[in-house]
Amino acid sequence: MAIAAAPHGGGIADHIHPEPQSFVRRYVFSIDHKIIGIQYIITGFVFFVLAGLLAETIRIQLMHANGGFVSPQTYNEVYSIHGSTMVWLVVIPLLTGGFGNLVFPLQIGARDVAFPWLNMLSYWIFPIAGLMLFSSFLMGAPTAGWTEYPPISLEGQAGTSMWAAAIFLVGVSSTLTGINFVVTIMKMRAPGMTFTRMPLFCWGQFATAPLLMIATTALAAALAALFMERQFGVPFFDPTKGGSPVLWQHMFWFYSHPAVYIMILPAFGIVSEVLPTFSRKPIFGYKLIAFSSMAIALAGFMVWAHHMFTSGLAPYLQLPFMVITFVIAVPTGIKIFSWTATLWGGKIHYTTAMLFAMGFLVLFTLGGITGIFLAAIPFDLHLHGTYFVVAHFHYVLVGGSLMGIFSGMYYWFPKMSGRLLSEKLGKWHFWLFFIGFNGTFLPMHWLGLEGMPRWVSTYDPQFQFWNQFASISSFVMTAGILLFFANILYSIRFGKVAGANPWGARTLEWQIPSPPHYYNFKHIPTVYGLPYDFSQPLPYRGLEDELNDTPPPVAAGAH
Amino acid sequence: MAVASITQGGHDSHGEIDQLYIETRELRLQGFLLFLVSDCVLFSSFIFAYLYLRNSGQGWPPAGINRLDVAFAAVNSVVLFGSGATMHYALENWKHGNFMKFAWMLIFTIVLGVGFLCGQGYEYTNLIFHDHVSWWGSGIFGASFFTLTGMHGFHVFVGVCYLTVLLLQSAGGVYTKDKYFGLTAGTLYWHFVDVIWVVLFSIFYLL
Amino acid sequence: MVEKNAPAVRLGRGFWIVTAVLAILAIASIVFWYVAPIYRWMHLPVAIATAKQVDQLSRFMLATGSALYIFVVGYIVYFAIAFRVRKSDPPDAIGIQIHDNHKLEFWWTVIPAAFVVLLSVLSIKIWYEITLAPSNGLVVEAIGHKWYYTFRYPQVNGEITNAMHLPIGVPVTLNLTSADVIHSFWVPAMRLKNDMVPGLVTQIHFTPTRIGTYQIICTQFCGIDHSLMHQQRFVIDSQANYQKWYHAWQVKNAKVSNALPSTSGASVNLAAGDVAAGKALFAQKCTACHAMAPFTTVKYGPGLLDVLHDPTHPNLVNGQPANPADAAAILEKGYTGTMGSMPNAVTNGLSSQDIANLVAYLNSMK
Amino acid sequence: MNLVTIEHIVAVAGGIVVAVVAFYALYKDWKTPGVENNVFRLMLLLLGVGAVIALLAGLGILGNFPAKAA
Repeated sequence: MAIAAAPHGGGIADHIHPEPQSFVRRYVFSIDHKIIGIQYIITGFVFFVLAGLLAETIRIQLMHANGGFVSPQTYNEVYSIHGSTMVWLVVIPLLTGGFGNLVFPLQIGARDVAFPWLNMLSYWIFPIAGLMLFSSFLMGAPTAGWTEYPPISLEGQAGTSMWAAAIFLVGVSSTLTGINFVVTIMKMRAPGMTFTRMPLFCWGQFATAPLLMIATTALAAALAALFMERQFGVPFFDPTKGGSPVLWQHMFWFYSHPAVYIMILPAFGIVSEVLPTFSRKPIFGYKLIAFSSMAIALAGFMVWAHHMFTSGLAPYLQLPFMVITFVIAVPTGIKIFSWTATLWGGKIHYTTAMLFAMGFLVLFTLGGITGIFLAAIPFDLHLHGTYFVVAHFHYVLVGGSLMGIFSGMYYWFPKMSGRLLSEKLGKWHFWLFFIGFNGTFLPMHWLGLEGMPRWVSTYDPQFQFWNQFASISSFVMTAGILLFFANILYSIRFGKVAGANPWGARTLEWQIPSPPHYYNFKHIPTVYGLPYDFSQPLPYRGLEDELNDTPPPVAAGAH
Repeated sequence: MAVASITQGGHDSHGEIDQLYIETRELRLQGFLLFLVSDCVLFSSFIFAYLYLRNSGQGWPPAGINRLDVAFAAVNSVVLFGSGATMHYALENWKHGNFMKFAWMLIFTIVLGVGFLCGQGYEYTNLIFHDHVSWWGSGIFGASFFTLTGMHGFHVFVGVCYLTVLLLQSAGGVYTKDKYFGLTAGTLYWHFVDVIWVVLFSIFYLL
Repeated sequence: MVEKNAPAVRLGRGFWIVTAVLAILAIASIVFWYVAPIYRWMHLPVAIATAKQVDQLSRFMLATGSALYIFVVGYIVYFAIAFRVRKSDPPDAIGIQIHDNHKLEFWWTVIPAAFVVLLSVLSIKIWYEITLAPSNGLVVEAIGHKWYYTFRYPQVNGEITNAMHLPIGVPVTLNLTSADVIHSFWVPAMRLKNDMVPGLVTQIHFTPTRIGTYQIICTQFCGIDHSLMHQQRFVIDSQANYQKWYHAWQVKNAKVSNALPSTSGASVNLAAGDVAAGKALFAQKCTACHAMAPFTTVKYGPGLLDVLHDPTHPNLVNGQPANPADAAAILEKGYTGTMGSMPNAVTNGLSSQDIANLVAYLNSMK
Repeated sequence: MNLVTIEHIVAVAGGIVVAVVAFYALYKDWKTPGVENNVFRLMLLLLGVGAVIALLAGLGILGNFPAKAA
């Protein structure tokens, strides 16, 4: 289905635009997917720092049963913005806009994404929306958590409307990115790069992009309705005017359940690249991993009401949602078993990227298992809205997505900057983060089982010990993250020069210089097989000139 | 005047079609279709919201609100559907090189689209000033009806502007007999707007 | 994709030893979850019949989940150690090049799928018993407010505002709704909750099986004092005690409802305030949020030492002058506004006499 | 002949014309290759269905509700 390079040339693959020379066109309003990816990553990590400060505020507040660090009002604002930021401004942009833009066009052998200008547009919407979200603090931020259930969000402070507008804009950015990625993967793969030869990171993006495109639009509808109701009094959700609060929950979760797969499928992809590279072994069960990503993405649209078992849903509607949710455990299990089997018989190199990928396996598996628990309606009726849920989703989102992001950062940083991140600092980062993370979130499981509800700024004194334990552990985790930023700042100046392929990896992006040229490939290569077979020569032809000084050919079709 | 230059625009267009155009067109076509898909999801979400609220056990239409006027809406729908048919023939004529006919069909389409908007404006005026139904003051009926039809009306408005731009562009010789992706996209968009109305007409007036 | 030159896969002795160790650990963890009295550690008694079944389901999932987790993590750790690259390896050493193993993949698809079917069956069974529990007995209404619950009983006017009483052994249908925003009604001892959605009545059915006093907790965010919405109790009495409570409340309610119309501070007889009683009450009811310290010592609310005698703060939070009558009005009605919120006397469980005592105490401090 | 009757007649007549044109275009377009033509076929089909619906509404077969009691 990919466009084969025409024998007489002149297609997109032979159409090399001249590199822009001004600083602004090159680094600010760039249409180069690599620069845009780096822009996403930098912006995402800036918001990550802000969200981390908010998270520490939460943990300091919960050091004591009576709270007292901030007022309950501020506390509610803090966790609402923390959740919204982490979901919409950190994890989703980093994984799709960031690593997606940076890596997958290189991996499929394209010169850029399908619509570079659209790509620039979707990036520039994102920081604006982020600033809008944080500006809601000035007018009274939303307090009802990242889910903003009406009617409480209808009577929330003025910033709640700003929140809705900001998330709507992020949604527009996501939708455009999704469209761009689908078209790029469908149409712009290098000759010979069939779907069954595509690296698994691309499969992760390919499964995610339709979710971005379809689910995010559904969220846009919900947010628009909320905004209209708050600003113009148009009744959708207010029960006193005939609306239904449960309607919001349907509309919101119809997006937000697929959104959790938006946040994890690209991380699956990252891990599927890192594990084989550092095990010096093909990924185990390539086809099943690729297929299970698609299965998860598809099934993700059919399970949203499992967030609503306590919301007064008709009983007969609950059962199918529970069973389909259980079914998702099967493809997810296949992935975890396949990754574990990939390690078997390997020659495992303990780079930091590999440590994070293995940490991902350990933590995500736990989050996945508690996810199955919560899918069982009787268990959910007990633990919905408690700290058990908080523990569960932090295990999948921090232990899963964020570990994947860190793994990807250590893995692809040389490709972005040409220099390696310090392995020594990286290992400190990993261990502090891993230990601190478990110390923070593992106790939340039994806090929830004992009866500690979510969204509280004070709690019963019997929960104080484990809360203090969690808070102190969170400082350890934060120390790890600080080391990570120190590492980046240090290595970008003084890091070891990486060369084209410091990891001995076999996917296409490692066969070209780091950082790659503006046009990515001097000649678009032809692909002959899967990239993961370490005993075979590289399955690419046409890459001979990539690492020497040959200038790129003048574009045949350039006007 | 415009028509004359369209007729000329078609002449020197043969043999210019190249690999770059074929590939770019394929990308744009797919991107545009995916955009329509996500737009469709936007409508679907609001339609879901409408059907959900409608079936939340309060009876329909809610107390104090009359049934919508089916006969007038049927005429208005026929106007919009008719514009879909003329748009189809506009593109067909362009493909076969009948640029005059193309221009007339496109003009018909725009006129019918404006007619639909006028009809909708008339209907809104009636509802607001005669029946005293408003967007925010009439409960879930006003909310869902005005939001969905308003959103559709906005799409029609954008479509009319889009088609007008296409008319001017084709008059200015932007498209040739073989390279006319903008016209294809415009036709797709206009059909999409029509088809959404089939659904909205059915669920608001006939259900 | 098994190729002809694919290397033969031999699992060494180490693999089987590790498997055996993991199997033992997994069995031990299963035994642990079935022996361990987990909810007794957590002070969560079993108050209704289905709670026990939910616990059994939790046990089953915890046991199988941890067995699975032990295997996955055990193998990851073992592979990580056994297959690490060694100093003696050449720099370009590669692992065993296997792409897949259809038999293995078949089994690790089928076994989880079978497990999913089993888990569905178990969950559906228990779900049926929770949803279709007998509902032919007492019907009680629980209504969520910011930030307390009220309860209505059949053939009684008025609402109960402190604790909810139910008789043991009688099927109960609980109608849940809300007066303002979404709240949730969770009794951990019942392992059961449901949201209280405004404009919607949801039902839960259960039969109390154990006498005791349990906590009711709100688990949906409902505003600034959501954190405090767990003060009320869910009391299961013997049938005789329940009848006694029910009739006493019926009688009391009749009296109260006649005396109730005066809801302004004027009904409080401030002259009858007792400073010592107020001091004791302050320690019990107010110190969660207020310190007996100068104004600037903020816990939630400001410090209340010289609240009625502070020249820099001549007005109370609601803008009224700081005199005893207005302080009593705030205590009675509560306050919600830009400065935060304070629950009213009903939520705080204060009688008029209590308010008089508290005001007397506050007035005595300067 | 009041306004409502005219509306009914216009809806019926217009519905017939548009439905015939849409289905005829669909018939003519049945075998044109290309992605966009698949979409056009679907759209023309729905357009024809829509015209038929409008026609039936004009005939009073669909959407003919008894006047609601005040």
